[in-house]
Amino acid sequence: MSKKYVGKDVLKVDAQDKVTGEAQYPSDLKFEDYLHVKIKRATYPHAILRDLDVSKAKQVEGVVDILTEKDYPDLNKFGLIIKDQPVLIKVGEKMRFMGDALAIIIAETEEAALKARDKIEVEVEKLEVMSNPQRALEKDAPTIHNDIGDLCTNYIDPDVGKQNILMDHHLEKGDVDKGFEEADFIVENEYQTQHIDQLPIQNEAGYALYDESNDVIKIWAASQWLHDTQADVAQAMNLPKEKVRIIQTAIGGAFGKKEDVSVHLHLALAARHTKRPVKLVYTREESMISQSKRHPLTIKAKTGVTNDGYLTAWEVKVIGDAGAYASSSPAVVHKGMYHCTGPYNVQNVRGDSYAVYTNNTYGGAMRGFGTTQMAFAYESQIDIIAHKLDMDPAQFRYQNAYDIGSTTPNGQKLGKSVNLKRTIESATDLAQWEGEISE
Amino acid sequence: MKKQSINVKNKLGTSGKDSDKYFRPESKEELKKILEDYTDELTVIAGGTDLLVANYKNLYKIEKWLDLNWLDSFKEIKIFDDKVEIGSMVTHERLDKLDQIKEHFPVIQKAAADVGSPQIRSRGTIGGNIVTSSPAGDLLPTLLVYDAKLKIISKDGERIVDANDFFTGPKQNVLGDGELVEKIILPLEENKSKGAWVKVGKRKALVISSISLALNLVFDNDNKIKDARICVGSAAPVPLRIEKAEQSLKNKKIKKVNIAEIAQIVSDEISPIDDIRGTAEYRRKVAYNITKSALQEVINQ
Amino acid sequence: MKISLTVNGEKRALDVKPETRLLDLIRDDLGLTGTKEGCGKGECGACTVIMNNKVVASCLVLAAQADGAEIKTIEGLGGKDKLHPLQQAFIEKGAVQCGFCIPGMIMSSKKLLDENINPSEEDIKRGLSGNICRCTGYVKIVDAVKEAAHKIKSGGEENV
Amino acid sequence: MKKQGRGMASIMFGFGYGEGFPDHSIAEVEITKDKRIKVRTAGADLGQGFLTTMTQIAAEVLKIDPSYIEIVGQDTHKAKNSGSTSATRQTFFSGNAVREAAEEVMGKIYHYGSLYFNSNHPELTVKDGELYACDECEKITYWELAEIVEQRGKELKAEATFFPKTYAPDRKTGQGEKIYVAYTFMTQVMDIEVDTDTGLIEVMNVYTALDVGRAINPQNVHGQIEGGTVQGLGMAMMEDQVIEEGITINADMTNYLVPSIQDIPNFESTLIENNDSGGPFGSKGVGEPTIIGASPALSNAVYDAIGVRIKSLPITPEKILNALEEKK
Repeated sequence: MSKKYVGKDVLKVDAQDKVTGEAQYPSDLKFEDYLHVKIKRATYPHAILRDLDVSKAKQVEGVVDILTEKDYPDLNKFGLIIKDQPVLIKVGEKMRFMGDALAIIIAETEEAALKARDKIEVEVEKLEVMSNPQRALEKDAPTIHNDIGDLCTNYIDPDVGKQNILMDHHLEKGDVDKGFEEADFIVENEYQTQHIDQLPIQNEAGYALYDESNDVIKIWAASQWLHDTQADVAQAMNLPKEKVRIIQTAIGGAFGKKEDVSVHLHLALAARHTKRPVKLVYTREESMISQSKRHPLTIKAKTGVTNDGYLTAWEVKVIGDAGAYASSSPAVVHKGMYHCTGPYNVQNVRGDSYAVYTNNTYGGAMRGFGTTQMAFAYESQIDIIAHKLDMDPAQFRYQNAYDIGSTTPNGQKLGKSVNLKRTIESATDLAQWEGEISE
Repeated sequence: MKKQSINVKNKLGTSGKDSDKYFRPESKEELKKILEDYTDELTVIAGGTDLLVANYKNLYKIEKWLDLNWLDSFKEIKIFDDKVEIGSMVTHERLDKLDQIKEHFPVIQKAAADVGSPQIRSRGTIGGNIVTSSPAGDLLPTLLVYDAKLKIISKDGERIVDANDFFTGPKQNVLGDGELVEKIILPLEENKSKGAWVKVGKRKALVISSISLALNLVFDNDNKIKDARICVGSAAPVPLRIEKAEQSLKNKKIKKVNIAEIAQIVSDEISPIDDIRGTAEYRRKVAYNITKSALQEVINQ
Repeated sequence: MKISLTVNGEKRALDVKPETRLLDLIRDDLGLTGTKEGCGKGECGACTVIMNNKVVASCLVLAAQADGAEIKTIEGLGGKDKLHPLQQAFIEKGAVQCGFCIPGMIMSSKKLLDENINPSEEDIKRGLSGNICRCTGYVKIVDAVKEAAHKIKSGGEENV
Repeated sequence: MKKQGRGMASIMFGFGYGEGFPDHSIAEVEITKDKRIKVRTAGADLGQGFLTTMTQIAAEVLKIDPSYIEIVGQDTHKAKNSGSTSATRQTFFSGNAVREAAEEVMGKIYHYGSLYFNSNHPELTVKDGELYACDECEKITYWELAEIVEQRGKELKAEATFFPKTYAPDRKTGQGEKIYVAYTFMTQVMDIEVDTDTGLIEVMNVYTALDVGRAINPQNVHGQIEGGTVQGLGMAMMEDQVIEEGITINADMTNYLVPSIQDIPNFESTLIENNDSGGPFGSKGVGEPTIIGASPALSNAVYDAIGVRIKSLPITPEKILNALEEKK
């Protein structure tokens, strides 16, 4: 049935504002008499904060105030899934990555805020920096979070230490051992992916304003999920949700990066503290260091195949570098694992996945959420196998491809909308692929 | 209809006349006066495409600015019988687009076209590229293969320095306090010359080179190589002339040159480091390969 | 210190600090926030404006250096009432996603078409090589510039 | 030397939060006297076209030109939770919520319209924001009807929640009945050229077939394919935030490289539209899937071109040259 507006190239409703420069992104807003906010961040990736002296910094002309944990000792930690990230690091406690906030500088001018930031004195007791999750998994590795409850299940690999495992998930479908026995050959490889920045062209930025008349903090800043950011900010500040109001601006790209709280909390504190409008704009460097990354995943994949080109078993072990805080890690790493076979029929699947704390910038959401990394592994495996079989890679994919009735590694039976085979047919047609494809 | 570009000396402008932190001399005399008064305190800005990057969020710390953009004499390109003088404030865009540069110094033109982006080429200057003295500065190897000399001025006078002697280390050079590069002097060869430029970077635009190579061969009337200059960028603390390779090219007919041998010399002579743009090992391999392709390009010209 | 310049056809006299960037002058002093800052280091092109008929990264130009200059920003190109053919083409071709790079992208395109109203695909790519877009994969941006060139040539629309 | 190669990748992506997480979206649609149709949603438009998609869905259901639709409520205090713009979920989740709310409003238009015309629903026709009792006879606009409804102390307004159920997988086995609401599939073929002197890769052509269920806005879907793929090529070839001992050594756009306009391939794409998902008008989400195929397709093309298999990303020129040397 033909539709009038659906299926049509209706022009983007917000495009005109964007091509004329009228669209207001967070840093484009203008408030009278606003204050500039800058954040003093960690000076070492893993260290105990021994002393934090802001007295000289406060003397800088134009500085309104500098807030530290001492001023707000009752703040709760924040985070998308697990609340493990401190709003401000307390003296005597640890900084866990270079993005940790130590102090909020509030000043009349940006220059004053920058000058003051340079004058904050920090003393630390350095700890071993764990930049590699393999090291963090060793049994003698220091623990990055002492106060996080044990989120692991009981199915941990006996060879690894447990102290830095943020979360583990597993897959067990069919009889994997039998599947490998039935295979004519097995292909086993290890794949590694990297830290990636989502790199939206607009860096994190925002304004906040405290409305004394109704005790509401208003925040204008981009968020991929207004109500979740609101809830996270409110719980961190021990406020009812209604007291935190977040107003969306135009968003200059996100790709997962604007799921986590960024400027919001520090702005909220500064606005309520000063009762004046406050503005915080991250630099590109600050954005890259302090906000989430695509997780590097280490993926060991083992695939059993018959000589006529069918998959009998698939096993993966996935280690994800979660960095210093959980963010979306508990979901990202295992979502990657859940997609470990790609869109191909495999009756027997086993998987183990671990999200591991390190002192790197934390991993979070980015387009594909773990499955992007996993696809590099499974589609490499598939290609390697097709070459070993001396079979057309398109045909090999096609004959193993999901269809209605296939079951995923999670045992989800696909009842409808499984059009993979048509995509193989169409893409190879477009490319004028050599070789015929058949069932 | 296109608008005519506005002369930078438009009388509308008044800046620098009322500040003791920012100076913009409009003549060499004014410049000299400023240099006499403030030698050690000045931060010199040309195109700004390096300075403003290096001082991002720290610009307020700069005590006194000396802006060369109003010195029209620094923007001149003068062609003599035996040389071309390029003012240090000539932008990459002009080097890219000027026919005279393309005709006499095609390697410079190609390198200028490869600098950054239109936005960088429109502001960044040849003098700025030289004074920043990055081993990755795109123009530097090309200046060295044309045997460029630099005219350096200061309140005390002037001196001429061989471009090959100018660079002393990464972002280091022979300039003293209060010294400026006024112009670049490029000798004009009577003989026929052929050149090549290779820039290797991890993407096609807006990229700092992983390694670059400039080549210029001058031929005598017998079509023998009279003079050879090879210079590699991003492969040593300074843009590096490979004199051993140059010597072994000299007095040969190009077709007789053992390309692989020259390439091996280049690869051996450089002293690259590992950094974000490439490993030392990679640079040595690529130096070998691009030397071969550059020589081949010249042979095919 | 005092400077004066022409922005989008209007003469402006301002008091700036030596270290004020042209970008800050445009955004903060003149309130023309269509020009964006994406990196502050000339690597993204979001702050591109036309200065004396050249494209510049306004984050790498001092306000003082723009003394006496003629500046054109996205606001000077066209507005709701009358869109510039480039603006129209960017909308029609679906070249706008998050939009943060678009003002800079359009200013570079404008300069490109000023110089060459028959750009090849390679010319377009070279002309826009200083502008990073993270959303669109650039394909529709190239289409939009082609379309704008076509509009200007065939429709008698002005590229001013 | 330049060597050509061709690679392929097929991918799938289970969208929505899934896994039993309470994933839902609330939307409200209201016809107002001032000739506007307000769609209230807190969903974020990151550039992909969420606001446009919601506009098209509301316009389609309410049979009115999209220019009358206004998306409002981008504010925690003005709209209820629409869930995140992530997990490739907004077209499916908020799209369904907007569709349902619009259908509710359409129900009210028929209800109050039938009272007004003193007729029954089957006799009514709706077209372009007007309600007819029969051809060529009396009609009433939505706005007039809104006024009449208001006089009755009611509103032409409805809220709907789309809240499909998924189930949490067992943590030990990962097994569960329905983990994700639906899956999107895509196949890409990629042609590349490897320069064996420098190890640099140029991507020449990308052929894509994307299973979209139904494209609400084909141009925007193509925009996702192109944007996602180029972002994926960045991951495949150049992007790498290098963190050494906890310190990022390339925290800027000078040394963290993403593709420029000069690095992009030619695209040819087909949308597979079976209209068979549970999304509005049979659509499904495409935002994330479009990035997933690029790195394996490129890696497979590299193997095809030069016979070396790179198992770590990004596939840098160094890795290419090293692998070529090892192969010798």
